Amino acid sequence: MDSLFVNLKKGLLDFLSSFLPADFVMIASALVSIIAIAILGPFTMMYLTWFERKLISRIQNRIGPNRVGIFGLLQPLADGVKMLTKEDIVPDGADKVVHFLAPVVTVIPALLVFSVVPFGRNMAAVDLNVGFLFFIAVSATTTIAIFMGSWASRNKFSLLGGMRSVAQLVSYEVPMVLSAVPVILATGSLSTVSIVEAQSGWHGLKWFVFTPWGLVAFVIFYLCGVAECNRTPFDIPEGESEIVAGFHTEYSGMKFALWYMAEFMNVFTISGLTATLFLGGYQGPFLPSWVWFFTKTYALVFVMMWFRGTLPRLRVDQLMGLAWKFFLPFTLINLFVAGLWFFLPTRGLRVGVSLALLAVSFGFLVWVNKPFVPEKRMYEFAE
Amino acid sequence: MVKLAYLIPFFPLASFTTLIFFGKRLGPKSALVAIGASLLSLATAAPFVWGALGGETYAHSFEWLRLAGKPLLFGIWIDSLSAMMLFVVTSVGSLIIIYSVGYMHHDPRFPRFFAYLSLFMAAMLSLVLSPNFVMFYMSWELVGLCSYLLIGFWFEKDSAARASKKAFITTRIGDVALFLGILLLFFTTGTMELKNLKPEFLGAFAQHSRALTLAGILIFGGAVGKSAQFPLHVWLPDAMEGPTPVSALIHAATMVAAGVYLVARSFGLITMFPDSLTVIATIGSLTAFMAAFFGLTQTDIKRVLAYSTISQLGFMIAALGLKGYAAGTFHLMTHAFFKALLFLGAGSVIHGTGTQDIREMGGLLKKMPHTGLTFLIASLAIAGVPPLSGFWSKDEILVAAFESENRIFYYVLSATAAMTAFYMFRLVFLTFFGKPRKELHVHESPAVMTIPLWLLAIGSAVLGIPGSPWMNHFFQRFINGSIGGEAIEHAMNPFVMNVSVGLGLGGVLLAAVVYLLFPALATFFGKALKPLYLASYHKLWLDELYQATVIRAWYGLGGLLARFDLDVIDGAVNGAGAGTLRLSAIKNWIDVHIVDGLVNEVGAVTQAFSSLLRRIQTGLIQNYLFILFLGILVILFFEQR
Amino acid sequence: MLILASKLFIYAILFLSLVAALGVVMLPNLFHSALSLVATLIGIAALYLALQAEFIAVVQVLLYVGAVMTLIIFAIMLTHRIGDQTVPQKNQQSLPAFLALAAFVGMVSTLILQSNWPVSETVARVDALALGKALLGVYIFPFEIISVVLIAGLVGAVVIARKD
Amino acid sequence: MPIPLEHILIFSTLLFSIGLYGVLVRRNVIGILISIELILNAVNVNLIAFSRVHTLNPEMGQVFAIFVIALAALAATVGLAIVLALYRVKQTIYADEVNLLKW
Repeated sequence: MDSLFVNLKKGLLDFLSSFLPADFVMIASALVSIIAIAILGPFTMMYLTWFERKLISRIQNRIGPNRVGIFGLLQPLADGVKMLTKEDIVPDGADKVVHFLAPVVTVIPALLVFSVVPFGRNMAAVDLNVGFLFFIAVSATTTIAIFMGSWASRNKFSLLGGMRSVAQLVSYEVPMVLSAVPVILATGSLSTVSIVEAQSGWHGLKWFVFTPWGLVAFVIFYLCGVAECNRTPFDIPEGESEIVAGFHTEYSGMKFALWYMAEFMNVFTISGLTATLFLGGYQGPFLPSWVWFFTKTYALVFVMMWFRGTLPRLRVDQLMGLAWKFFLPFTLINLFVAGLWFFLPTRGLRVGVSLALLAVSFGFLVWVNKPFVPEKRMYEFAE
Repeated sequence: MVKLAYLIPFFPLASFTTLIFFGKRLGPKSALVAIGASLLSLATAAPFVWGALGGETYAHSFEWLRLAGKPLLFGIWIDSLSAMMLFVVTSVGSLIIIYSVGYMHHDPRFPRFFAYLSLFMAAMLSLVLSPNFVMFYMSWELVGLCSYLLIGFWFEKDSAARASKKAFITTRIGDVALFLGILLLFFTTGTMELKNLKPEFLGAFAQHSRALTLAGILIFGGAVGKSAQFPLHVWLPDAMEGPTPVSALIHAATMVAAGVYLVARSFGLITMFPDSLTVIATIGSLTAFMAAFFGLTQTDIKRVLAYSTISQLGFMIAALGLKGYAAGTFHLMTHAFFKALLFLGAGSVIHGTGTQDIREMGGLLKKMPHTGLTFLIASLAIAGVPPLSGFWSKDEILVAAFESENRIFYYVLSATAAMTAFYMFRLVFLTFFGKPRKELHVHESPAVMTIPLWLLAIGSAVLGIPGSPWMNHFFQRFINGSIGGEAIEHAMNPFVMNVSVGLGLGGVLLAAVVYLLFPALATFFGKALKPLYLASYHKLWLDELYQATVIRAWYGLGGLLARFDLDVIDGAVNGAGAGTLRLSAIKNWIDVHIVDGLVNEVGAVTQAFSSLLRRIQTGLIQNYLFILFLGILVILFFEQR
Repeated sequence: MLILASKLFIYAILFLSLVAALGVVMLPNLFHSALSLVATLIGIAALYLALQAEFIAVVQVLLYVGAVMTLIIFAIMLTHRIGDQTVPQKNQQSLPAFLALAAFVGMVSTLILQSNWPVSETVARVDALALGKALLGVYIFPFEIISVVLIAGLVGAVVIARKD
Repeated sequence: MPIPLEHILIFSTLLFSIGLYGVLVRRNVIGILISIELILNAVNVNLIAFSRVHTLNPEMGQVFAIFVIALAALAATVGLAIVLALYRVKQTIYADEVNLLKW
């Protein structure tokens, strides 16, 4: 059961190798993985939209989609048909080629990062020895796509949204990478599979999140991930009440669907990566590995949607302040703490020193970042 | 467990970085950070000191850099000697930092002061912990820097700024010697490790005995600078321009003792090649005697103490030079406590009275009971009155001197001990007894200052006991665990002990007679022994001598060079100029009438051409770049064939 | 068969990178040429992958595409007149520059082809761990200098760009 | 390595030349900056390709490629700051409209 999908693929390849030359079997092996991801990606997106709508409805005391299929399960299909048949509008002043390319380009990195996510034991499409960096690097290219879309639309709101989005992505990338460095320090490898394997102790429960630095890094990494996906409460690039719809204001029909798809795939992969780095990936007792992976990932996705249903949007300066003035120093301190953790000899000492240092620096950072609130508001012209 | 020792200097360092960046924001709270850091260091150091008392040695090191195939190591090494220093630095340091809260209360750069103190603690602790000369030398320079910063802490005062420069430059001379010594040692034996300074290791290099003797003396040169030994002692009295806690911490208890520590560390090297021993013993006793002599007549309370410090450091150095390893290190520890106490007491007096001149004080004991009592305890300790700590350690040194080949050291040091008692009690009687000589608004210092005083007083009273026969010379056996060479074994010597008690009490009594009972005697003695009095008061004119010789020589050299510049070169230039002027007057006529006509024609032609050529100078960077590239292309073309 | 295919694939990457690079310098619209540069950089990253330098490839994407290009595009978007087709985008020395560069390429190419390169057939694979060890070991000194230069550049950029 | 070293070197030469062409010909200063990135990349390609020359140790090329990348990022930052300052002084970002060094 654990290696169900692995065996399926192996069986298929055995069957093919009975009548195909070896070269073709290699190509076929790659193709199988590619096709699996290409199906998984859009499928995930479709049902995440459904999931989100259902969940938000529950939070808001509504029922949500329930007309198409049982529990509205066919709603994504209906939406897809609607998207496909919608009129494709390109603004008159737009740069036509770039306007067309942008949504296409944005989907590519979103799909590419699936290749290094270990979905289960032996279920990473490619075990790159720089897997984690690959993930970060490829998802960093999303900024270019957003730039293309926002610039090509020739629309103020698009451009504003694009600017905001890029500023946000660039800012949050720094603490995101830095918060993951302790994990790499612990593993000694950048490969996602090795990171998961390093958490295999205690019957699959020795997750990095159970250490002080791991917990801090997990929270920061996850919040930065939420910001990287432009999701509430960090969704100022597409804040409906401020700049219409941000960088995809001028998109409709299938192109809009592509933007949407990229966003939801990012939500999935970021959650998957968080689970891989901190929650032991596919490690876990009793259940098959891939079940564990999807459980953890969907739990994290659920939390993201929960955020959306609960939290109000941040202001731009708050957003930047959070990244640069709080997350960045805290990740640096956390990195130091992680170094100490491996340096100190006894377990009690490790826990004590790490917790003390983290608590002190947390308090200190909170104190430093205390917003300026005048004790008494003075109105100059009021009598 | 061993790696935990890295945290000892880390805490003050963290405090330093915090305070240097957030000191303004923390304001008065910054003292808490510094105190917390030093107390944490103390707590971290405690298990190591305890372990060292049990005879353990801790060592750990890692490679910092590899230059030309030689690894430069960082690390820690704690044996009994460094454990003792750890104890002294962390405990005395913490008390002094606490004390500074009261002393520096009104200073506008309050956080900055604690930042520097923390940096100093970090540097001093890493100096004590360092296992090799690389780290040792780095920390050594760092403590020097802190000393510079703290002496010049009130840099608005001209004298403080000058004193800080003087201290820095004077100690630099010793540092250069130390650096050369380290290099000489390294190139001779190929080691930087302090633990290799042992006969077992150095024995293999016996054929280089001359180089190693020189290395020993050069390394001792570092101690001469840092521990203010003759002839580089002149900076320490001036260093009293710094805040008093600084004087207590750096210029009495810890940093100046680093020189003694250095000599004790290289004890193996020195005793192995004993020519240097004579140098060390001579300089030590000379310094001890001379500084005590200067101390007799000073009127500034802190300067008396400064000379006393120099004198006591001379004692330690002399002890080490006479192979009294345990004696010197023991005195180092006891001295740290009572001298810090004396300085803090003096600080309290200055804080309470607002003056430093002992001629203006008097009768302070009633108004400042805590300060006065603790000061008295410390003075008794330094004067060598049993059973306070100073007695035991000084007695050890005198025994070492007594048993050495040359009795003269014993006589000199004994005389110094008597003088020490005399000038210390001169200070005590003038300050705390008698009648007030001037109307001063005296008040006792706050508890944050007096509590450290009392703690230090307890330390100065009892810390001699471990080295006494009552505890069967526990300290000596303990410290000899870290010894690098062979030291003399000395038994109790009742003769020396009785003489030293007699000399100490005699000095006290004499001071009492002169300054308490018959104050007129003081002026009488001053007149009767006028040459001696002046010699002491003017410190043998050593400062003037340096001014007249070394500094004047440099100035003179500079003046000579300037003169050469002005007279010879400028004269030549001026003469040439004058000659040229005359010549040009003649040529002028030729020029105007004959040449100019020609030149104007040439000019016209040149202008015509250059108005064409200047078009190359477009000011457009891309054109320049293109022409540059064409040049490269041409070079490539010719290179290719 | 597979080796041939991979070779062809690499040559295709090289060719496309060159085309994109030409786009960088030829396209009149600056935004387009920046995008074209992105394409070139990704092509070069793919070349690094083929040369077994995964780490550099990933860093190339992360730093160039993620950071440098973002910065440049940000700056482009802050300038106006970029879409204006009436402003000429080339200066007058385009033809001489082209000729000189053609000569340069010819000369250097013959040099390259004539030289004898002492190469091995297998490429040593350098993983991130070895690279990190080298960076913080043998090359620690240049590494520190680069750090200092980076800080100096950072401060310099702030100072130059600040409105005063 | 699947393809000969010479081809990669020729590729990098071409890349370098194209970049240099951009630097020499582009009017827009930002365009020049972009072209400089091309030149730096050509250098990097060479560094990586030379990793397989026998006598060198394999990390060397990659380490220096990392250095070049870091410096390229720096160059972009400082270059853009200079462009900003230039625009503030001269109100233009065209290189041939700036000739303050002219005779």
